[in-house]
Amino acid sequence: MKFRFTDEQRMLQEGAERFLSEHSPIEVARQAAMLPGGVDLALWARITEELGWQAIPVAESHGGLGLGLVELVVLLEATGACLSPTPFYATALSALALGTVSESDGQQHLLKSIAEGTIVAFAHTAAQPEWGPSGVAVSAMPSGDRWCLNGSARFVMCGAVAEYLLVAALFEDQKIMLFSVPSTHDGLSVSHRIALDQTRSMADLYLQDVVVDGAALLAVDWAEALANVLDIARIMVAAEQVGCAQRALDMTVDYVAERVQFGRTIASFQAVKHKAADMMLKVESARSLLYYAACTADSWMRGTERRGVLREAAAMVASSAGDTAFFVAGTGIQLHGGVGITEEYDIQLYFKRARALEAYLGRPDESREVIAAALLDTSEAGIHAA
Amino acid sequence: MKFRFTDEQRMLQEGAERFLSEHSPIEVARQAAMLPGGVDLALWARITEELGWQAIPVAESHGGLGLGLVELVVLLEATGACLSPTPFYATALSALALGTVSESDGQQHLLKSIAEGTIVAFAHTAAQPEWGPSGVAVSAMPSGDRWCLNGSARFVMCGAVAEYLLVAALFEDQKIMLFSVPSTHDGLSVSHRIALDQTRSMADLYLQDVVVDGAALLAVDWAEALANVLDIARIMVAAEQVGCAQRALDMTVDYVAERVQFGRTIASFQAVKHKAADMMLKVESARSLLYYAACTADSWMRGTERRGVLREAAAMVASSAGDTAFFVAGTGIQLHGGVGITEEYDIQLYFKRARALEAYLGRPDESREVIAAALLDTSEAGIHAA
Amino acid sequence: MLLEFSQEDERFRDEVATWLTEHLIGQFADIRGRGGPGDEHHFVRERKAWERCLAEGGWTCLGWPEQWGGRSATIEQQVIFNEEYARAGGPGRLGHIGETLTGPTLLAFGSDDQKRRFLPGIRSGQAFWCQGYSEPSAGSDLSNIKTRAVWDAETALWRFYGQKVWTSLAHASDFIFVLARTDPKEKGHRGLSFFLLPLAQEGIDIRPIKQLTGTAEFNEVFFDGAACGADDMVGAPGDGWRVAMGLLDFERGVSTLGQQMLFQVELDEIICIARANGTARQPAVRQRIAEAHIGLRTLRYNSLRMLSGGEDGSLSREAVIYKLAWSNWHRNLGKLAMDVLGPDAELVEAGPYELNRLQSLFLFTRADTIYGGTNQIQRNLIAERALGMPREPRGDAAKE
Amino acid sequence: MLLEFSQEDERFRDEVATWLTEHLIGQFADIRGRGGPGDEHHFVRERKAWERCLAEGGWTCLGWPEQWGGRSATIEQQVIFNEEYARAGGPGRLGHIGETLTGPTLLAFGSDDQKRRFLPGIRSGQAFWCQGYSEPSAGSDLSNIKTRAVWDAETALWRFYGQKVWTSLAHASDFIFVLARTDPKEKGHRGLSFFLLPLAQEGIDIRPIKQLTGTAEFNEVFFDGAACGADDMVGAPGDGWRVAMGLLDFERGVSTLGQQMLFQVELDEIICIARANGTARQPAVRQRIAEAHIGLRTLRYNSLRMLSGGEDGSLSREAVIYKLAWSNWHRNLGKLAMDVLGPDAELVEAGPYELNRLQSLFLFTRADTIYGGTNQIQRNLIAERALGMPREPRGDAAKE
Repeated sequence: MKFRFTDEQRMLQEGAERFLSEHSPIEVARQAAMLPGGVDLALWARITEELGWQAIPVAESHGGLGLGLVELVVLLEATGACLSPTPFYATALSALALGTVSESDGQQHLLKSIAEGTIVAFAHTAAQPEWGPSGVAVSAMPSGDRWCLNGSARFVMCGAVAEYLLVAALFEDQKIMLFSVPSTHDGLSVSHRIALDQTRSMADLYLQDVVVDGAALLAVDWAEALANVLDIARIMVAAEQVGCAQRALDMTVDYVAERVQFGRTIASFQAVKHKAADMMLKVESARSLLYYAACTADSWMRGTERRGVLREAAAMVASSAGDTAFFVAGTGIQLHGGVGITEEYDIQLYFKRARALEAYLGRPDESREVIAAALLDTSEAGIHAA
Repeated sequence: MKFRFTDEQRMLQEGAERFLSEHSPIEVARQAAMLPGGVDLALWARITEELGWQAIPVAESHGGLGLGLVELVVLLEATGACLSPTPFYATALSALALGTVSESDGQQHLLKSIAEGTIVAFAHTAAQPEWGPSGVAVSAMPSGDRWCLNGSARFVMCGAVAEYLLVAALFEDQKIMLFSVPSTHDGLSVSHRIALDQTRSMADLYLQDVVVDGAALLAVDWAEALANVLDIARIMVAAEQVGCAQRALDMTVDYVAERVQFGRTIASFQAVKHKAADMMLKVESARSLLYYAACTADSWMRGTERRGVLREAAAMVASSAGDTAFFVAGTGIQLHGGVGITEEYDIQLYFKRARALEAYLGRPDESREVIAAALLDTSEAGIHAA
Repeated sequence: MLLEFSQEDERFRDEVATWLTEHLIGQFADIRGRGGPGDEHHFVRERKAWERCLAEGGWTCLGWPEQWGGRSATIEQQVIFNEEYARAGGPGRLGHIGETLTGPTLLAFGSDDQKRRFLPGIRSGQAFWCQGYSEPSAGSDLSNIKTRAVWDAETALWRFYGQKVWTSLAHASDFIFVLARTDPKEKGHRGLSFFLLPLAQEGIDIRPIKQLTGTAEFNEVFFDGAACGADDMVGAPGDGWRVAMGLLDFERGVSTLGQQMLFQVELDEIICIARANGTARQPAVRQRIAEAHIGLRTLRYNSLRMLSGGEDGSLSREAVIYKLAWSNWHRNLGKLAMDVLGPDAELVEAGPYELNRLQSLFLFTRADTIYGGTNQIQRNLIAERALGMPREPRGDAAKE
Repeated sequence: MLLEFSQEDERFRDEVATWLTEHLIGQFADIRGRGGPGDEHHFVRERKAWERCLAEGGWTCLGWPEQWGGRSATIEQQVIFNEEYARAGGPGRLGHIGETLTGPTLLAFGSDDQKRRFLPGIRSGQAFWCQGYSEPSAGSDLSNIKTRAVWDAETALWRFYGQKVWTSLAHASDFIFVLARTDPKEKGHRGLSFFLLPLAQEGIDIRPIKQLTGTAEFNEVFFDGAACGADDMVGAPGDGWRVAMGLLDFERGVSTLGQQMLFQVELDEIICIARANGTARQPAVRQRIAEAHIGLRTLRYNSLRMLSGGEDGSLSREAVIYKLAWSNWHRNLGKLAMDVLGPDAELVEAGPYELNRLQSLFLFTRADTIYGGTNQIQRNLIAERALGMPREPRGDAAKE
């Protein structure tokens, strides 16, 4: 039992923090918001070439590093802290999704491309009525030996800068399938959206009679796998939330140490100190659940942990990290006082990010309901037996 | 528009506070907890003889004063602040319940008795599955021209010291009826219960083949009236909660002004001041809703306000006052520090009372669900039109 | 206890409602519901025209004495006017600082000459005011003011040097009242004086402050030699703190009920969306909507108690709770709006950053718990003024 | 990152579990699960016998060096012992103050003579200790200690005058360690010394403090001439504060996982009741049960990080969050228990005031956020120690 990073993981973390503090200061995020697609492709190129993060979640057999969720979480905490405008989350999630489908030429090609730096975005839902498999709003119709796709997939991270899109689609209103579609494909329109969190790259996809080869079909009966991928995604989002919250806490502690009112630095007022203490308690708590969830996801991917345990871990950290980031960034604005709501100060960017991530893939109370159902509605106390 | 007490109401309040501070200090509540039935009958005798509070909710035609909920609320705030061990709430509620039934000899007799100081307790539910009409667990069976009652009615305020009990009973699993039963009646067993809040008088009633005359039947088809009486009861409970919370706040502010740590009165620490500020905000907010609800209940009793508006007012103040009293008394213990959890200090008595009242007649979240249903589930926005 | 208004008051209500219905048309139809908090920068020209129209109808400065063009209106009438104004969708008032702050200050502390020179412009909707209190290092700690007013004997004028900040409506105003240090040897509350300055002069620079919403409602106001005359000081030199604090007492809360009607419109919109998109069936959302409803009604009855005066059973010294209560309620409403809107709340309708009303509500309400006294300052005030708890020790940090 | 324990550790776990199963029988079957917080006053005699049984099995003082009868056990082994002890229903430890506080203090600061005199009794389950820190005017502000130790040259003894309070287990203990002022001219941290006193002597009066639960687990300890020898002072005169603060650092958190297993038993009971009585279908209860579950798991992973040492990715200086986290979690659990129990929670089973386990949980957990440092003090500590924020200015009120 060593619930701490290995030396390699610590080096990965330190390297990421060093790189990002040099190459991804907050100005980079602010500037990327002005770029088409909202992504800093130069920064991404540098990451892929110098650091090779894109290869982390790709199996060694496909040209990747074959590392796990703990390593991804280490990096996503660091990118989350910088609001780093790269497609790292998007491509890593796509790689993990591709890891769940059977070997095929198409799958191999995509994984290899990802390991080489190609951007592949994951497009799974229109988020109506919800973020899970039942929210899929693209239909797949067979058309000879080809498939015809129609519908929409929304809130696609980095969709507008992706070369390929992984699109979940519904066949005969029942089965979920997974397709790969090049972003330039006929009938596919990818529309970059400005988000309330301006520093986040988001796109909507509209598919009108998008006809693809049979080889584009990567998986059938993919509903359960999609649910699993989304649980992994929730853990990845939580890592960004923990990074975001930690930075918001740090910048707030720094600010209140400088700000003087009533002849005292406001950091000396209990009202300020106690809020900061609550912020830290929440951040560290979310972080503990995050590392547990990452370990659990790795065990699940190795086949040594049950699917229910992954689901529980993802729901726990989604609930905790979602509430935490929103509380911490919101309190951060409050403790900044007047300047906290100005465009000039950075804390508002973290607040917007915290809000965006809290709502992404399900709200914290929805995650708690997942836990409650497992504890209260099963015939056996499902979670606890784990 | 004068949302403040009339001169008469203010005099009533001042008189009550003067009387209670002299005759109902906290020691009286502590001592009453040791008495059989948990009520200070000498104090009650003094109140009935010198102040005549028991006559307030009884119509003038029945020998009472015919005053309304605002006056009751004024007095219940005062008794709530002293945890005064009297059957004032119980008899006032019985009088109001009797006010909803048609004139009959039995009804007139009971109202007249109440106005003269007789204790009549209201026994309406076994609180399973809930506090409303569906929780009634006494059945009424006709037996010639008499009625036979069986079952239980629990959590009856001051039941063990009552001369008469008003018992709600279910006829043919559908209709709710109201009976009066003398406490000494054959087959009726009244058992005083020690409550977690030791200063509160509570009894369970068990009825085994309690055969009463037809005259004991005071009302049939009484379900809707019972719901209305319970809404009135919630407003009365809220008055006790506001009184309890105000006193808990006052004693906490007094304590922290005296207690010195780190060379300062702890009242000078922001962590303490800000908690006290939150306590006051909540108390005043609950009080505002309380006076609104009392005015609404009076309008409803005069027939100038709709039943739905009464229900909304009761649910609003039950939610607010319930949360408030629990928060304020709990925070009061916290700000007392170590002595707060000793039997010797009084704040723990207020905490127990706050808990008892919060759960009585429904939890705050259940009250909020009443509001939500009215706002969200009706075809028209029911509440808002009010 | 009486919640209903008198028949006379209800007749007054009809009169107000009728006038507003008849006048919020034509050129003014477009500005219905515009220009409130979060929207202050819009339709300034049109809203100034509307102020003049209001003034002609006799609907500005209701509470002022008749001598100065007011109606000496009762609290009830002022409440009713504010309620009906909000109900009719009256645009955000540009004249309210002059009407509710400058006016009462001059009536209480001003010279006859000052009243004659400044009150009519406010009453007629011709002269607009903004307030110059906060500074970068005097936010929560207002007494730490550094803006200097220096007597220039040569020109016989006071000259101003320094900076004010968070000045709402400065870009739309004609005058500013300024709290400035006239005695550089004094610190804290002492040595401050209260001045009335025209904004359109040399030595004043107004710069908008861009907010997290992308819009700019607040301003910085820089003074570098701007001037006013000796007769533009209210009270005597060194009286500034007393005048400024007196001014804070003038806010009698008559506008709170109007504010609450705007809140009700927002809550109704959220409820409407929740019913339409099914979030109304989610238990957590239901609890929060119920809480919002209860909270808004609480604000209403708090206000009515406060306005009903200081006798027992009413809020009076406790009036200090209002700011803390409404701002936190409103901030929570902003969050609720986002959660009810669902995923679409995350996307902006149009570039560069065109927020819809509820998105703007969500972001802008983060300011509610900060400006006009932060949550922290409000809790200090409640603890000290209403509960009589001791003040926080002041520090003596040199660093500013 | 590795969450699993090693095979060797798992073998150790089996050994502990087997021993406990084989020994928590017969006379000890009745005290399974008894004597924890809220139940400290029960079965004292039986629990002392159990301590001797544990000691004979070699299960006391695992972390002590072998020289003093310990096993020099690793953190993992200590964690495992505590987990298995809790899982087996081991009764509340009467020896834990001696084992985890007195022992490590003597090992770090004590003389060889003191070690020889006191450690064996602790190790063998024969000598029980309680701690004499808090006083009526030294609660949160521990340095304000007024108990005096006066050197009596005639008898060559230190004599004690004053009062300690909140002394848990004093009535069941043989010894008390006392922080007392030896230099009456000094104030605050200075002039304090640390002593070891037998309780069974003239001049010591132990009075139980009755709590809101009707039971009494804490005591007041009055000193009026009680004595100890010169060789019963730990460290030098005036070293008391340093020794006492060092002692606070010995709590390495190995017992936290055992504590959490007791919490899990409580939560499981609540879940079981909720499923049985239908409250498990209420949305608000569901959210709270889920929160409790998540919160308890959070405590677990916080502890594991803390115990895994100081490298990156782990909690270390941040360990100060644990008290704030568990106490508030537990207090919330007490409230949840009551709401799940429903109306019956309000009634006591038997007179005079016999609480069931969950009622006792509800009331007693109000103390959790107070003793051992209030929520307020914990937040100060986190802000100052972990976040490096400035200390609160000390006052100089004469009044005490």
